[in-house]
Amino acid sequence: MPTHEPEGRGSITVDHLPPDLTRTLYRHMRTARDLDAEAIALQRQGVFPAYVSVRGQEAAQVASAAALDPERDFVFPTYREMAAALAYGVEMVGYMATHRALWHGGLYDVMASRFGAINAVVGGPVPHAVGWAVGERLRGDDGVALAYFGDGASSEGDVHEAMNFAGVMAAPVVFFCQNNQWALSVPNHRQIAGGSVSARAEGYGMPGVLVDGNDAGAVYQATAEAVARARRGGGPTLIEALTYRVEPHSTSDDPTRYRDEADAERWRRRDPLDLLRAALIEAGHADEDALAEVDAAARERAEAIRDGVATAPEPDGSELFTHVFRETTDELIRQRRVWQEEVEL
Amino acid sequence: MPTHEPEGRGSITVDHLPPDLTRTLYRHMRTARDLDAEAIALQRQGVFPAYVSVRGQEAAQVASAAALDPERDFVFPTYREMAAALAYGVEMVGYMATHRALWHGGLYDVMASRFGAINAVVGGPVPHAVGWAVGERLRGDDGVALAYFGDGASSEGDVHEAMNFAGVMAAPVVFFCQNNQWALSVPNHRQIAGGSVSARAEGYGMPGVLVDGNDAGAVYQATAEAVARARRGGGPTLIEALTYRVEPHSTSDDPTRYRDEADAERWRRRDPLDLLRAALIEAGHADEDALAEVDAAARERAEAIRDGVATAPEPDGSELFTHVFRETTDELIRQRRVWQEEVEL
Amino acid sequence: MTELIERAGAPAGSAPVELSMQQAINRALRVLLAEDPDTLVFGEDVGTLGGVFRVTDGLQKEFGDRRVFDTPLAESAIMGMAVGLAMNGWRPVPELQFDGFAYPAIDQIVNQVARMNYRTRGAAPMPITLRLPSFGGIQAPEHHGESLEALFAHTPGLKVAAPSDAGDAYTLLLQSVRSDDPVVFMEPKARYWDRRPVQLLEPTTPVGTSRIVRPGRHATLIAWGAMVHRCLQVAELAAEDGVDLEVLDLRWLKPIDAAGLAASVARTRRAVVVHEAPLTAGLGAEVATLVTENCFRDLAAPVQRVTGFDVPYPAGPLEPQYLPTIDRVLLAVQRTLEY
Amino acid sequence: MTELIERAGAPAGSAPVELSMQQAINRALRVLLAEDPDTLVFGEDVGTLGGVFRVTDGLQKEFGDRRVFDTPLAESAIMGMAVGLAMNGWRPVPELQFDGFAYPAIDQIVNQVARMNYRTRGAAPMPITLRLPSFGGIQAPEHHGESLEALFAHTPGLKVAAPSDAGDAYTLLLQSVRSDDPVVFMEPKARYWDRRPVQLLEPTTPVGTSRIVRPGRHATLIAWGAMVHRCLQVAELAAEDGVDLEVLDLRWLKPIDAAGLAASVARTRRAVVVHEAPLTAGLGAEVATLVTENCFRDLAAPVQRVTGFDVPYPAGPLEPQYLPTIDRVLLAVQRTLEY
Ligand SMILES: Cc1ncc(C[n+]2csc(CCOP(=O)(O)OP(=O)(O)O)c2C)c(N)n1
Ligand SMILES: Cc1ncc(C[n+]2csc(CCOP(=O)(O)OP(=O)(O)O)c2C)c(N)n1
Ligand SMILES: [Mg+2]
Ligand SMILES: [Mg+2]
Repeated sequence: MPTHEPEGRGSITVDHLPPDLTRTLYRHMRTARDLDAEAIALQRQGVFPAYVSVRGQEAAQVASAAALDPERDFVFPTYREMAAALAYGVEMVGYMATHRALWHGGLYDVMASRFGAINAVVGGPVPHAVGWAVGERLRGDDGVALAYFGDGASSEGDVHEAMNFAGVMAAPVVFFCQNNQWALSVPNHRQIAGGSVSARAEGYGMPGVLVDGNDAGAVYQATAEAVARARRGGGPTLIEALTYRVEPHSTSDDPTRYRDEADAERWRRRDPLDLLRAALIEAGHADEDALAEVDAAARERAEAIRDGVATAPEPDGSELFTHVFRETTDELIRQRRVWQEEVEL
Repeated sequence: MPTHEPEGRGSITVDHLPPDLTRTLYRHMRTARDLDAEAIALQRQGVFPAYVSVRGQEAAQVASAAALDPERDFVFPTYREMAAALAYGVEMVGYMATHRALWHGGLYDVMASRFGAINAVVGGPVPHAVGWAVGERLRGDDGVALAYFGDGASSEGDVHEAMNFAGVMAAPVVFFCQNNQWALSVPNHRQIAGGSVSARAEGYGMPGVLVDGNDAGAVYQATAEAVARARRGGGPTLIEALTYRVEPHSTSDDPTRYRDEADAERWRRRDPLDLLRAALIEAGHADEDALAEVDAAARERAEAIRDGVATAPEPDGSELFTHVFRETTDELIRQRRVWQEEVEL
Repeated sequence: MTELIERAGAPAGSAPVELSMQQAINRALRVLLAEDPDTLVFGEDVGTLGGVFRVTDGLQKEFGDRRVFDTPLAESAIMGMAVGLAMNGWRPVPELQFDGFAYPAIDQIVNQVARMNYRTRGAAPMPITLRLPSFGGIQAPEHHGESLEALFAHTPGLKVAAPSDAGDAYTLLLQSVRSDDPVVFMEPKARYWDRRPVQLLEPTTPVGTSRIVRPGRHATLIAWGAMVHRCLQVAELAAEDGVDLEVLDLRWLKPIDAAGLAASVARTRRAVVVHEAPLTAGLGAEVATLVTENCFRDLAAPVQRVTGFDVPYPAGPLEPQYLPTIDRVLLAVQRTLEY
Repeated sequence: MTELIERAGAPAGSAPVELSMQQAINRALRVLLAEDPDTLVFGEDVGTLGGVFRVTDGLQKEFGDRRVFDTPLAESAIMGMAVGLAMNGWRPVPELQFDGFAYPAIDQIVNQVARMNYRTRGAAPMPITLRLPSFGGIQAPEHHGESLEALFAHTPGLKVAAPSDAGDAYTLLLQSVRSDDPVVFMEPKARYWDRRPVQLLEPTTPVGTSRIVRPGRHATLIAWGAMVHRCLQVAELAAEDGVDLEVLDLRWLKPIDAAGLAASVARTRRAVVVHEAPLTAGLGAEVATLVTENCFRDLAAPVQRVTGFDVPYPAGPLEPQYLPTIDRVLLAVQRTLEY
């Protein structure tokens, strides 16, 4: 049974990766971090009704998304994959719009982004990834689906069913569990029988990988291997990236009710961005000046996204009726009239 | 990955078990075999609308049920546990009534029998066993719940959720999978990723045991160990009893559409009853004469049950309304009057 | 939008063939698999076995196990997989083996299938047709005789069809699968083996069109699935007593043909809605309410409901007493005529 | 069986206390846990955290983690566990965190919880009360604003309660948990934080009793959950124009108080039913049909329905346009008065 102590507590290395890649990882992680802070601020200002932070999980998200090919792969996210979306190239004003409650699934184009709609059903989108992957193989194409889910989600029946389907059908899918050690208020030991999500993989006949989720280089490596295996017909992989939810579950949550903040503090000190920054310098992939420039650009981009989402127009009420069906119905047309009638009062 | 070839192809041994126990196992298995044949005949005569045979699975069922204590344990069956019911002491006319479609759950007293209602939802009753077991521990009692389910059922989300709950809560439950290698028309290799149900256990931090399901002595031993562990607070166990569905899925099924009957024939020759009979004689637990007497008594009992179920009265139509609630409603009373009105036409 | 049965489809070129409903659905699936290489048929036991009702018989042989395949036994994953396949450009036609086993998949159906087009503002349509052997009347085990139409009809984003005979099953299935919206296609098990000469017609009327299967003057019987046949039996009996009943086959349970209902009841001034599902919050309440909303001044009596009772679907001998009997429908007709 | 609000419970001995609905429910749970050692409270985050709405706040501390505990994140297993606990003599009060996450548990609820008493012919009763934070109005994420009452009310073997204010939530929860039948207890999230002086009363009226929360003469507004408050607002506005509206709080959505509905509408001759769920096959259809069946000759106009639209529950700014607004209800009142 793998331990849940963060491994390699001291430092990480990116020596095994090309410098342009590691700089890209850093840039995305930095931007995500800044955007996350902006989002929390927007929530405090009342612009967002609520927000779910990705702080501390940037390495797990950015490095896994970066191991995919946005031209041919497809990502199935939950509600906490802002950093992955950013790294994958999703249009971020549209992404953040969901947190302003402008539209539940987000306002980016899901099909053009090859990044599924934000999904609030814990475990629900995981079988979608399997279906997409099966469809890819049926057509003879070589795209890979990646499903993000949490440690809590691993308890849901849908996740089991999806893994079993993927195993039986040898579907090219990567099950990527971000184990941030908390499912809202419930810690791993009251959530995961056996203590490890990745240990489940063997029972489905697929490789299971436990990786330090705060080590961007390790996450990238593990994901790239899983993606390559899936692409060449080797079937699914289950990756568990061990990290920590250093922030509350959401801005509505009060973690002091259920956890010792010293624990969170310990993990805050093992910040994935700090680790990567040090590794970049250590590996000679970048120097302080270059990183300062990246930091400035990241800040600028985060602010631009923030401004974009804060000022995005609200959808018109008529959109209530527009997307229910491809081919609308008389009844909906009638109901739209009822709505209109009231608007015109 | 455990192989799915029947192990110990030649013979089995019961040397490790007391003679009165092994004779009891034989008696129940013999009775179940005869009753099964009677049931198939009743279906052919049109008395039963349909029937699901347990033939070939008598060792798996009888020996596992016999390892329980019907005074303090509780069994959660599916729709194919006739032999287990018989071994556990369920009132068998009431049990078989379900196959005459007299009442869906059976007509035996579920609570007095400590044997749950016949349940047609594949996977559905497995979490009930966990709930019962958790309740037992909460009260400080030492009963054990045993959930039967099939290889097909292992794919259902409920089974995963139940195992995870049991692991996290260290519930005294035995998950007993009868892997008869077919889920209706679907064979193991298109059902079970990784090839083995018991291999899933490790991922939940519980012992997983693969046992020859046609070896009554081995099944008894494995179940008794799991029950003892659960009883002393050691938590859940997953047992996979490898056997074979030698009959069609049900009397409505035509297996020639999907499997090679030579395969079934091979397993028919490895009949659990024949194996046990030989082992009893080999171990000196019984001789041919004694077994002939048991056979005759079994036949008699099977026929008595058959006659009982064939002549059992149909429930009165008013029972439609009797058991919906503990405290009925005005609306149901009114509907009962509507029903009565028509009866009296 | 209501139409007479003769006009239920066109062109009526082909000669009638003798088919059961189960065979007619099989024919429709063949047409659909042949005409669109993106159409996929999958579910529990639909491949090698050809389905427990043989509805998919021979399809795997004809179209291969890429297009027609068995899945493991997990309803939620079947529907979840359909979502992913749709997002990858396929046109999934999953089967869930029996009505009562749709419940484990309800989360995927309601929270995912029905909403994905909405959630993605039209970017990810769900051209999924869920084939669901439905309703009772075959003295089957528990959970094999359920009527889930009220739940599906109440779910925004789903369309729901329920054919009543072989010919219409063929036509409605073509229409459902070709639709880019998700459709729950409820096949009345009790009619699967009903053989009769049928014309295999292309759909010509819009989704949501009901049909009058028997014109009449004194009251309208409204039904779907197997209950249409029951209503036709009732109408024949009533005719012997000089009571001339119209029978309206709803066909589409969402969207409901409110105009067709209103047109019929405006003429007959009396209506009885008949369904197998329990009474309370059944689709009969919606039908009755629509009729009342649209024909309030015309109605000579409240719309009568003849339905299953508010009890779990019972076993064998109680089944005929649970389902709307001819007598119960006749009593309701009498009540509405004498009101 | 309808009663005036003042008589909603007894004895009225205790003085009113200022409480939010969320606190009143918490009080009821305390009473229930204290009075019956077999009562168990469990679900996602109900233990240490005290629930995302703090409804179970402090219960684990007071009653220990044997009686009040967190489960892993799996709704189906939560309800399945409740079944097994009930079979072992416990009285489970599980929570599912939000309405939309009841769907993964629907199979256990419909196929197991609702049927076990029937299946076992009364041997294994299911004294389970499922607490379900329900309905919309709080601008929450997707799946956090759903109204599942039509589904539950349609399911034989379930009873369904939906309180509209803090005091009644207290009384109804006592009644639900003490019942030996399974009850789905739908808590209107939008009213959780509404604080007012409430009397904590023991239940005195039978399960299935509605109440008139505002007597009136010109039409009856029928609602449950948060829509009762909305109807009271409407009634106040209408009163300014001299229109005197009665507001009936259904309270029990199964069994429905048909007699109470009939008594009110027989007097007012006009009815408007208001709910958050989508229109088609919503519980409003059942209410309208019951009223029409019982008051056909008295009704001056068809029962009006003001409901959510047949669209998936929308995000933030669209939510107030989806939910029945005061204006929409007023328009319906006008329609029924002018019919
Ligand atoms: C099916 C379902 N049940 C419950 C919830 C409510 N809920 C939202 S997030 C959450 C915890 C999820 O934990 P985890 O999967 O570890 O993801 P994390 O929030 O840590 O990223 C819960 C219970 C939900 N969204 N979906
Ligand atoms: C939830 C659910 N889905 C589908 C079915 C239909 N069905 C009945 S038995 C069966 C196969 C079950 O296979 P397995 O679990 O291996 O049990 P076995 O019949 O072999 O004993 C299926 C698909 C069902 N009863 N329940
Ligand atoms: Mg987590
Ligand atoms: Mg099997």
